[in-house]
Amino acid sequence: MTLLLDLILGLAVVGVAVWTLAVRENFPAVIGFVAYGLLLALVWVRLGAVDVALTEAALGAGATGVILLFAVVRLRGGRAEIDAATPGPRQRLAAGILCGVVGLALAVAVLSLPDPAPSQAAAVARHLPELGVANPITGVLMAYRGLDTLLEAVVLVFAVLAIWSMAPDRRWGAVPGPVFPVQSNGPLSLLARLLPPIGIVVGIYIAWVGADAPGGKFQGGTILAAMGILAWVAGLWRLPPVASRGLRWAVVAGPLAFIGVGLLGFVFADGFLSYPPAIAKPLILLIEAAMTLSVAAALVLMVAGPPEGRRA
Amino acid sequence: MAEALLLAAGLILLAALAGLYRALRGPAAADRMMAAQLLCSGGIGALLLVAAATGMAGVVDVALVLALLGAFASVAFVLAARGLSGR
Amino acid sequence: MIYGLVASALVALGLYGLVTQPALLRKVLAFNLLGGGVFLLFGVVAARGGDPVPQALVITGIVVAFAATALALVLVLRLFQITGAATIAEDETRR
Amino acid sequence: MEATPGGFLLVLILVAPVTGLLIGFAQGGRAAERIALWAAPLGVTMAMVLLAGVLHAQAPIVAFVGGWAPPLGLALRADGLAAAMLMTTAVIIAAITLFARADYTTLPGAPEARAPLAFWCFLLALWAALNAAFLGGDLFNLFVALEMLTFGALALACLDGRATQFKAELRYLLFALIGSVFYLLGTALLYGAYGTLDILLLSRTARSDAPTIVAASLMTVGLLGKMALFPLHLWLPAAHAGAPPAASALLSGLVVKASYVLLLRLWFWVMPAALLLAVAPILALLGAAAILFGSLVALRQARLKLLVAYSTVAQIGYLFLMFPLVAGSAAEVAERAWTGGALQAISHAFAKAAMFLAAGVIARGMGHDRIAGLHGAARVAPLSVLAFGLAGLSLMGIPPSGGFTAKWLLLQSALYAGQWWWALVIVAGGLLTGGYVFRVLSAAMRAPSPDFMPAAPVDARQERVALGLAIISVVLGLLPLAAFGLVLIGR
Repeated sequence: MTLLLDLILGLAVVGVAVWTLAVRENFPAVIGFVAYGLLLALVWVRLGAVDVALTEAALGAGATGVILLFAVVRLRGGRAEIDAATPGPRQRLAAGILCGVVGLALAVAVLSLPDPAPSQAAAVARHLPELGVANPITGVLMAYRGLDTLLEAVVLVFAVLAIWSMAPDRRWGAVPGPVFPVQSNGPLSLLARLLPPIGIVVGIYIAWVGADAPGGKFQGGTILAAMGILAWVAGLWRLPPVASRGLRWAVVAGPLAFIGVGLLGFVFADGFLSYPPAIAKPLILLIEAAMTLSVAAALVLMVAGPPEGRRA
Repeated sequence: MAEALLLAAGLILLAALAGLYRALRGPAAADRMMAAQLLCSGGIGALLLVAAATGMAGVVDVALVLALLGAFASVAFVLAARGLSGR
Repeated sequence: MIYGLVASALVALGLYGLVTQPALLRKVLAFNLLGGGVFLLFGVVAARGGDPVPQALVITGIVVAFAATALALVLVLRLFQITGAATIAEDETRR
Repeated sequence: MEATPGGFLLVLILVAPVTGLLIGFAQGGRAAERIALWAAPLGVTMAMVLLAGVLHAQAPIVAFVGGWAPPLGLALRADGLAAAMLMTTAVIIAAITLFARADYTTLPGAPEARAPLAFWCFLLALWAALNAAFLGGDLFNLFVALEMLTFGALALACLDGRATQFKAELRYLLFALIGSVFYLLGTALLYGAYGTLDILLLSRTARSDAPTIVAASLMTVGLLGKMALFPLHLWLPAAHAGAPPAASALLSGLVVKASYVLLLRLWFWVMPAALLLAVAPILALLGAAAILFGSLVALRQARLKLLVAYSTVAQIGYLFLMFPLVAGSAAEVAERAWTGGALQAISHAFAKAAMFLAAGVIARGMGHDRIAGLHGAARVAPLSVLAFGLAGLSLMGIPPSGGFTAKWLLLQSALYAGQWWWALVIVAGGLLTGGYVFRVLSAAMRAPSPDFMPAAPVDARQERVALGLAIISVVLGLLPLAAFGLVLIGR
């Protein structure tokens, strides 16, 4: 039974991927990609990785789909140029063979992985009580491999600043992204008023529950960001200009809190990013809260893009 | 019981996939958006069944997130279809 | 393991798209398909050992991939706004 | 291996620039610039203390982040090679900070502008990323470091906001992203095979089985793409030559070295010796091709900055000659080759940073960078032309420069190891390098036409910075050979 389910899912994922690559227009390709992300989220549930399923659904399919969709709308035309640059059949065949070899080598490598598989599961579980959290993924992200997560949070700040810095000089200081007119009525306005209250609760819930069950800052932050984007595109919320100090502190609050707590570890525990067992959980929750805010802010800004309006 | 629920999940998924195949072919952009929406709904159904069958923690939350973002995706689509009529 | 093969197929497909699709937008899209395959490979590794560590690595990876996608799309859009070009083919004709 | 005292320094050298960047970005205005100015001497001091610590202990300094030992936790390790690279990075970043003040300063009271804010933030960002890449002891942590590096390098290179640059940088981004994906695929396979990504732990257990071989090939190809080894060099010249001078110096001098050090860690630490023996000649062959091809193409460039960028393609090639000379050689020969390779990475970093800065000053003073039209450059920017020439000495491998010592060590070990053909490549590469350096110098020394007018005044401070870096690249060769025993610590 489960084998059948896996087979269906696996074939569907590959099928949607092929369709996404093969379809000629951009718009359906992006729709195909969102479907691909949804199916992958189901695959992750089948693999028992619910945390990843949440991330894939929120970030992989949701947020990535939205920025791709926005990009499609703004990138119209160029068909002749694209056709001219299309590689000939011989090049395509060569590329196909090369990629096939890579795929085949990967398949062989995966099938010959050692049995029983090496695993850190026991070690991860053994030390969880010292951290006061029950979700092993959170333990890995916040403690054992905390440096990865810290650097990754910093990568988001990099991305925001890098995106902003692509703007023309004269736009610096302006509001990021296009400015949408206020939708006073219509379905968009209705949804933008109804959904965010629910979404904000869900987002905070997902971030909060992450300590003990699947969820966490990245997933929760993404949902909060989605609600912010909804209010923004409906014209109900104006993004602050890129010069806004408050906005920038919101983006860096998470990583800074992470570093701050990490440095406290030098004084109160054994080194950077080490938590005293007695207050490990409150500290982790503090970082997670700040990070949720920063992830949400960074994602909204990454979707909005470089400043486009006039200077504030 | 669990087996039956998983079977139902598989059937829902198959149905959603069949719809996906039809709807992705278009021809109108709205048809394609329907495809993603359909798969989203099917996914939510399948996830809830899997959650009931296996009792895995957090699977219901995945369905919840899909439901929220599904609504959100249709907004993005409406905007995109209108051409981001911003400025 | 079915998903190991699926992951390999997705990597091959994504790579093929990344190399052969001329339009930049489609290259970015193919990069994301490819990323899905890579992460799935981590998922297979995690599932084999019942190990949460690769799952955590995937979450980090997805966030980084999203940042890369957003950055790449902004570059693509800016290039299009300035020159009208949708590919990075060498342009002997235009210049 | 246990954590050692002094590990906090590894954390600080990583966290300090990150914190500076976050606060500088949030505060905006002049904050980032002032933080960078403070960070530069602090960074050099930290790197010096670290280097002294490694020398004193004659062993690597190790920190376990959060107190969690691998395989569960992450290790940061400063061996001799890492300490040397950290020092190189700190000095070059400090020099670029001085150089860039003329271009990216914000006057008190002036409104915040795009380019200065982005420049100072990403200077700190790149510095943090480089430190993370040299210190990282875990292959996935290194992946995150490489991504940080890519984003920072990309943003710096696009600072001028020109359309041609966007195209070049998109090509770079595609190469870098494919490289990252290949690298990441390899780490997935390695984790599946060994249950850890810690470099030292892997070095004890690695086997020559199918997953390991596939992982090694994927990761190697990915890293080679990121460091633009021939024939994966196509993105580099345009991406490096089109960036603002301070950014080009960072990209060509330092950023490619991060992937190189990672490649060394992969092959000389992680992979089993038998595998290395099979791959080393291939890598060296590609390196030799890069030297000859890059130098020949550099010789034919019409523009100064592109010439310098193609010279990077060639000089990267030298870094790979060390592989077959270290692998499977007697200890003494291997040590010589290893020292030569490491010294080549360091002296090229200084020389190439000097060259790009000098080329930037010359191009601004002349109003163009066409080599044929450089007559009078020596009058417009004398110190820069001198800096270009001195850096050229190091690239050619003329005594007493650091480049000479590096190439001499490689040459000797090639002869001792009975692989004389690499020696031929080194000599040929040096002659070709001489060709393109003299082409520039002879044009620059020529008297200008009577009605010649400089396009813009040249900033003397910028010239001195370029000259300072060039002098360092030469002086490295005057240090006694024993000083470079440093890079052997923890090998």
